[in-house]
Amino acid sequence: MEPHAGGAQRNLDVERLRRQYLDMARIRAFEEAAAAAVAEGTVLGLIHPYIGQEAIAVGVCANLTRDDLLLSTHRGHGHTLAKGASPAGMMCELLGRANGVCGGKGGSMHIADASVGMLGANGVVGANILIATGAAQAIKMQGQDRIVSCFFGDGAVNRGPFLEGLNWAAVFRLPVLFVCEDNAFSATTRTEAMTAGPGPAARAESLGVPAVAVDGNDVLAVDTAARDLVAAIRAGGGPRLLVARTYRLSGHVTIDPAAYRPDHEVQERWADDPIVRCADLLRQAGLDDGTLAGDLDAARDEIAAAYRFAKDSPWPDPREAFTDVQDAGGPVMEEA
Amino acid sequence: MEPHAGGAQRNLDVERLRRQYLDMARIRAFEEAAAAAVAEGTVLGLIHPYIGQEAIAVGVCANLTRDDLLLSTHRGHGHTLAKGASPAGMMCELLGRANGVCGGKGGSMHIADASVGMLGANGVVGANILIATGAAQAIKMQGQDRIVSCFFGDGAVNRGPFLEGLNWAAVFRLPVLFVCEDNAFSATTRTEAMTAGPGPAARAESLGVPAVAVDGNDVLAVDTAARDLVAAIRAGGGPRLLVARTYRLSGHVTIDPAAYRPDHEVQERWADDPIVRCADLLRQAGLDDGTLAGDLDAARDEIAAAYRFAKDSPWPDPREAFTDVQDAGGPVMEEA
Amino acid sequence: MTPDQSLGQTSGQTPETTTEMTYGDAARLALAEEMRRDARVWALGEDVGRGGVFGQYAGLQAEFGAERIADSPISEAAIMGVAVGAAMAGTRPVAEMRISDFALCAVDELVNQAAKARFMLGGQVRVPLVVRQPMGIWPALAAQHSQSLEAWYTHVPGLVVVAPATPADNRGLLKSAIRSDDPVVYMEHKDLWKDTGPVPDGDDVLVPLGKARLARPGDDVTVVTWSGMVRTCVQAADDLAGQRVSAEVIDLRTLWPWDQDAVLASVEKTGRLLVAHEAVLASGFGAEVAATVSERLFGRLKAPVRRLGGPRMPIPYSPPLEAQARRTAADVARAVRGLMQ
Amino acid sequence: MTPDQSLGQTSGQTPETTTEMTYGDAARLALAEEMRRDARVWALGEDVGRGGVFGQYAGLQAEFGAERIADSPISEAAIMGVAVGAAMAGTRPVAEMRISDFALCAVDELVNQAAKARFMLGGQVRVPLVVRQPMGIWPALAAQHSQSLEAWYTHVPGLVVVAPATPADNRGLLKSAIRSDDPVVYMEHKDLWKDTGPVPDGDDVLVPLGKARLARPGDDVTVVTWSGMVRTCVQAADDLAGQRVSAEVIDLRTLWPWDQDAVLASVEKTGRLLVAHEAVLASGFGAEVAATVSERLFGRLKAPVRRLGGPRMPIPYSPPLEAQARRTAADVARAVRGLMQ
Ligand SMILES: Cc1ncc(C[n+]2csc(CCOP(=O)(O)OP(=O)(O)O)c2C)c(N)n1
Ligand SMILES: Cc1ncc(C[n+]2csc(CCOP(=O)(O)OP(=O)(O)O)c2C)c(N)n1
Ligand SMILES: [Mg+2]
Ligand SMILES: [Mg+2]
Repeated sequence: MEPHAGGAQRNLDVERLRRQYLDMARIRAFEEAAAAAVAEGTVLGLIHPYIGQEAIAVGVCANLTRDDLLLSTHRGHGHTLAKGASPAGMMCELLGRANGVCGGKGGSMHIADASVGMLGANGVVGANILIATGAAQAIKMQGQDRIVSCFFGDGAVNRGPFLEGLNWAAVFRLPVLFVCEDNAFSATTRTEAMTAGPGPAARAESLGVPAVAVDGNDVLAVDTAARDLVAAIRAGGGPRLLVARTYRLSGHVTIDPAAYRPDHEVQERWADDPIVRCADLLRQAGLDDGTLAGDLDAARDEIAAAYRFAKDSPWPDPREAFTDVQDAGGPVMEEA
Repeated sequence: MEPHAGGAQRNLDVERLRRQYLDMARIRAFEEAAAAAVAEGTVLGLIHPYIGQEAIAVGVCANLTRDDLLLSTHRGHGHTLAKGASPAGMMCELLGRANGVCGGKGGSMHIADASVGMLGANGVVGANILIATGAAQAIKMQGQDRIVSCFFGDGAVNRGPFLEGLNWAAVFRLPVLFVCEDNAFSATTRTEAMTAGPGPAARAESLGVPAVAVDGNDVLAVDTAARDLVAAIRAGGGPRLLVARTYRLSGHVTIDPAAYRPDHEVQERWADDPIVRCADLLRQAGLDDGTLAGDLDAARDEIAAAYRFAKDSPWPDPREAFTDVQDAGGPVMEEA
Repeated sequence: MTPDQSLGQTSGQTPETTTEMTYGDAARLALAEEMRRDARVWALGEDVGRGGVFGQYAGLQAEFGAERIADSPISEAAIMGVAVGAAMAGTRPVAEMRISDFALCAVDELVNQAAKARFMLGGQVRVPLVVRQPMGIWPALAAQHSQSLEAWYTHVPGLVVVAPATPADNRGLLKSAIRSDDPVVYMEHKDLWKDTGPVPDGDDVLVPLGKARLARPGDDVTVVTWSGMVRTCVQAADDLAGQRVSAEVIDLRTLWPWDQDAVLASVEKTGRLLVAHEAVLASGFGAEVAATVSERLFGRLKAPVRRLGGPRMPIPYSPPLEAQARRTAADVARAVRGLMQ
Repeated sequence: MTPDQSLGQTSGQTPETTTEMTYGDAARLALAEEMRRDARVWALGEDVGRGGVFGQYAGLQAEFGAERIADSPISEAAIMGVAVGAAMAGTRPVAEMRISDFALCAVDELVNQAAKARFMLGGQVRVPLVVRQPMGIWPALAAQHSQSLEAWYTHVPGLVVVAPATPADNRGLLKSAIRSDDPVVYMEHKDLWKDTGPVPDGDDVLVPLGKARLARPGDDVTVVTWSGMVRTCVQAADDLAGQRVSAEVIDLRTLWPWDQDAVLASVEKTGRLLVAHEAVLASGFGAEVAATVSERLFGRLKAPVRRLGGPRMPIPYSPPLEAQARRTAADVARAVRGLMQ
C-alpha cells in the first residue's frame, strides 16, 4: 500500500473545490432532511445517514463521468447525489411516492438512478462488490470507455464477496474502483474488534489489487487520490482500492442514539467535520464567510424544496406493485 | 510470511521418518487400490486421489494427537489415514458397505472417522474452513487441550470462507492450523491463472494469520514446520497457516486423464515424488533398499487386505437410509 | 380471543401461573434459562453483545460474558459455518442471522453442511444448532429485509423448522429448539417482537417440537396458519363470529415436523380448510398442507382446500405497494366466507 | 414411446427435419447458436474453457475465445454476482454452477440480487441472466452433489425456472432462456446428459417458456412430471399400457411459470392426477401442482391427487441406500394403479 500524498500540496482548483463543498453541503442537508422526515413520520423505512462521510462520495465522484457506473450500499444517499441524481426524485423515493427514482418500490436501501449510472444501493453488506465487478467485466467486454466505482464500508471487508470480488477483478484486470469507507463501525460494533490483520488495504493488495489510503474527511485528498486511481484504471491498469478513513457522525440508522460511543470521541470527530474542513480550505483560498454560508443555505433550500415536492407528490397506484417483477409468470393483482 | 528452514538441517529422527515413510506408502497404496476399484467398478463414486501430496498429510498429522481434530476436503483419504483411521473401514466406505466408517452413507467425499478426530471430508470446496474454525472455538470455549487442523487446496483460497474463516479464527485467537495444499490445480484449471496477488500466505497474513510456506513434497520440512506451528497454536498463539507447495500427480479424479498437463511437466514432478524423496533421505540415514522396499510391500499388503475385506463385506440394509437424518420428523420407509 | 388451548402438551413442570411479557423478552428469557442450565449453550452473531437488533439479547452479555454471547464480524457464512463446527465439537450454539434474508449468505453452511453432516457421516457427529432467522414484513424494510422462506427449510432433510407466534411459544419452543440434538431453523417474526402475552412461569416449561396449538376453537371451517399470520387469522375468526361463521384457528408453530394429526382431526370435524401464510403463495408451505389434506380427506371435504398467501412479488417499499404484499384479517375473512358458500 | 407432441407451440422456423443428438450436445449447440446470434451472450464458470464438467461447453472456447467462454476461480458467489452486474450492464451472461448444490454458495446473489434488482429499482435495470444448475441424482455422488431444489426457485419472485427433459427441449428452452430478459434458473439433469433424441433442425427453433409438453397421450390418468423423471414416467406409462391403464404424461418443462392450462385440461379429461418428481416430496413443487389442481377441480376428480417424490433424506452414497432415494418406473406404476382403484 502506497500512502498517498495529501492534495494540499498540489495547486488548488478553487472552483472545483467549491463545487465539492456545495455537493457535500447538499448531501448533509439531504441527510438532515431525511432524518427529520423519519422523525416526522413521512419516511417509514430505515435511513442510514451519510453524515460525516460526504467528502468521500464527493471526492471520488468528482472524477467520474455520467457514463461511469456506481454501486452503493445501504448508506447510499451520498453516493447517489454525488453521482448526479436529483434530490427531488430521491426524496420522493424515500417518501414512497410514485415519482420516486424507483417508483417507490425500493426506498432508501435500494435507491438508484440509472440515468446517471447509479445502479443501486444495496441492503446486503458486500453484495455490491460482486455486482460492480460484473458491471466492469461487461464494460471491458463491450469495449466501452467507462469505469465502475463501488463503495462499501469497513464491515464489508469481513464478508466473502470482498475476497471473491477483488480477486476476480484483478484476475480479469477490470476497470473498477473499489472504495472502502472506514467509518470505524459495523452497525453498533466497532469494526476493529472484529477485523484481524492490518486492514482493508493489505487485504486488497494480497488479492492483487493495489490500494491507497487517504484521510476521508479531506475532500481534496480524496479527490486527488481518486484522480490518480481513476486515471490508472482508465488506462487499463485494472482494479484499485481507495481506503478512506472517516467516522460515522450519526448513529447507524437515524433512530440509533449510538450511545455506545464515548462523548469525547464524538466531539473530537465532529471537530473533524469534512464540510468544516473544506470550508477552512476555501477560506484560506480567499472565499469569505458569507459566500460559504450562502452555499450552505443554497444546499438547504434545494433540499427543502425537494422535500416539499416529495410531500406533495402522489402515492403510487397499488397496481404498480405487480409490475417490474418478471415478464413471464409475474404476479396478477387479485380483485378484492 | 517467514520462509521456513527446511528440516534437513535438524537432527534426523530416523524412526520417526521411517514411520512417516510407511504412512505415505500406505496412503499411496490406498489411492492406487481405490483407483483400481473404480476401474473395476466396485467403487461407483468419484475418487479424488491424493497421490503426490502424501508428505503433507503425514508431516502435519505426525504432530497431532488422537484428540486433535481434523477437517478435510473432497481429496480426503490421505488426511483420514494419516490421522489414524483404519484402511479397512475406509475401504468399506468407498465400496458402500455396511461396515464403512460412515455406514456407506457418505462415500469418499464424506469420509470421516470421529474416533480418531477426523470430522469429515467435504464435497464443497472451502466449507471445511468454517467448520474447523467453529470446532476450534468450541475447543477454546470448553478449555480443552487440543487443536484443529484444516486442510484445503489452492483453489479454496478463492472462496469467501477462506476470508471469513481465517479472519474469524484470528479475531477469536483460535487453536486451528490451516494447511493449504498448493497442488497447482483447481480441478482442470491452473489455479495460478485464477488467483491474483502473491498467494495464500500473503492472504492469510493480511487476515492476521501468520503463515509459513514449505516444500510440501519434503516430509521432513513439513513435519518440522508443522511442529513449530502446532507448538505456537498449543501455546495459545492463535491460528496459523502452513502453505505446502506440491503437485497433483494424478488427474483431478481417477477418471480424469489430465491431458491438459504437458508430459514433461508431469515427468519432472514424478521425479519429485515425495515418497521417493523420503526413501532417499532414509537411505542417506543408513536404511537399505530391502528395508525400504519391504515397507512399501507391507503398506500394499495392508491395503490389499483392506480391499479384500471390503469386497467381502455386506451391503447396508436399505432401512439404514432412513436413519441418522433427524430425531423429530425423520423419513419413514414406505412399504412397497 | 379465547385463552390459548394446547393441542400438544407442554412438558416439564405444569405451570400454575403466568407472567405477561413480550415475544422478544420471552425469547431472551428462554435463552438465558438454557444458558444457565447448560454451559454448552452459547450465542453468536452481529451486535448480540449490544442486545441484538431487536433487543432479544439485551443484558445477556453482561450475565454470560463475551465468550458465550459472542459478537461477530459481518460474516453470515462464518456465523453459520462456525456454529456447525462448534456444534460438532461439543457445544450447542445459537446462531443469530439478524434478518432471515441475510441467512441467504449462509445457505451452503446450513443446507449442505448443518443439515446433512449427521447423515453423511453415518451418525458419527451431531449438529445441535439453532439458527435464528427473524422473518417477515416489517414496515418499509423493502425486498431484502422482509422475506418469509420457511417453505425452503421444510424441504431440506435434516432440518427442524419452527415459527412461533406467541410469547409463550417463543419461550417454550426456543427452549426445545436449544435442547434439540438436530439443527433447528428458528424463525421469529419481526413484527411480533413487541406483542405481549401470558407466559407460563417456571424455568422448565417447554413447548414440544412438532405439536400445533389450537389458537381459537371453531366448528365450521379450519384455518391453519403460523407466525405473524396467527393473530391476523384469530382477528378474522373473531370478526367472522359476528357473521355466524365459527372458524377454528390452528397455529402450526412447528413447520417441520408439522402436526398432521391435529390438522386432519380439525378438518375432519369442520370439512373445510383455509391455509394462510404471509410467504409467497406459490410453493409456500401452504401447498404442502393443502396437498396433504386434499389427498387424505378426499371425498370428505365440503369445499376445496383454499390457500391464502402473498403474491409472487418482492416486498415493495412504499406503504400502498407494500399493502399489496400483506394478507389482512379482511382477506382471511373473505377467503373463509368463500369456503362457506 | 410415442413421438413428442407439443402442447405448446414452438416458435421460429417450423422444423421439417430433425437430427439425433445428446441432451448435452443439444445444449452446447443452443449456446453456440445464441452466442453467434448475439455478441452480448457469454458464459462463465469453473472449467468451462475445457468444456465443462459434463462436456456441455466442449469446443466453445476455441470458437468464441476466453473472454466469452470465461474460466473462473472457484467462486460461485462471484460467478453469480458478477453475472448479475454484467447483466445489468448490457451483456447476457450464462452462469454455470457446475452442480446445483454449489449454487447454494451463491443464494444471496441469486435470490436477493438477481431476482429482485429489476423490481427494487422500479424497472431501471434488467437482469437477463441464465443460471445453469445441473441437478439431481447421479450414481454415488452422495448428499452434496445430488439435490433437486427446483421448488425453492419457484417460490422466489422474479425468477423463471426451467427443467428440460429431452435433447430437443434442452436446445429450444436454453435458447429461450438466453433470450429472456429476466433471470432464469436453468436446471439440467445430470443423469440426462448422455440421453439422445431427435432435435429439430434450424438454428432458430425455440421452445417457449411456460408451455408444457405432452410426453405421452393417455385417457385414464394424468401424470405430471419434469426433468429426469419424465423418462421414468413414460416408461411406467408404457408398462401400464400392457395392464390396460392409459396414462397421459405431461412434461412441465418450465416450472415457473407452469402450464396450468395444460395440466387442468388433461386432468379434466382423465379425472386423476399423479405428480411425480425426484425432489424430496415434502414441500416439493408437486405440492404446488397438487394443491392447485385439487382446488380448481374440486368435485370433478375421480381420485385424490397423489404425489410421488423422494423421501425427506439426504441422498445416500451406497447403491442400496441410494436406491431408496430414487423413484422408479415401478413406483410410478404402483402409484398410478393406486389411483385407478
Ligand atoms: C449480509 C448482511 N449482514 C448484515 C447486515 C446488517 N447491516 C446493515 S449495515 C451493517 C453494518 C455495515 O457496516 P459497514 O460495512 O462498515 O458499513 P457502514 O454501515 O459503516 O456504512 C450491518 C451489519 C446486512 N445488511 N447485510
Ligand atoms: C463450492 C464448490 N465449487 C466447485 C466444486 C467442484 N470442485 C471439486 S474439487 C475442485 C477443485 C478444487 O481445487 P483445490 O481447492 O485446489 O483442491 P484440489 O482438488 O486441488 O485438491 C472443484 C472446483 C466444489 N466441490 N465445491
Ligand atoms: Mg462502517
Ligand atoms: Mg489444487
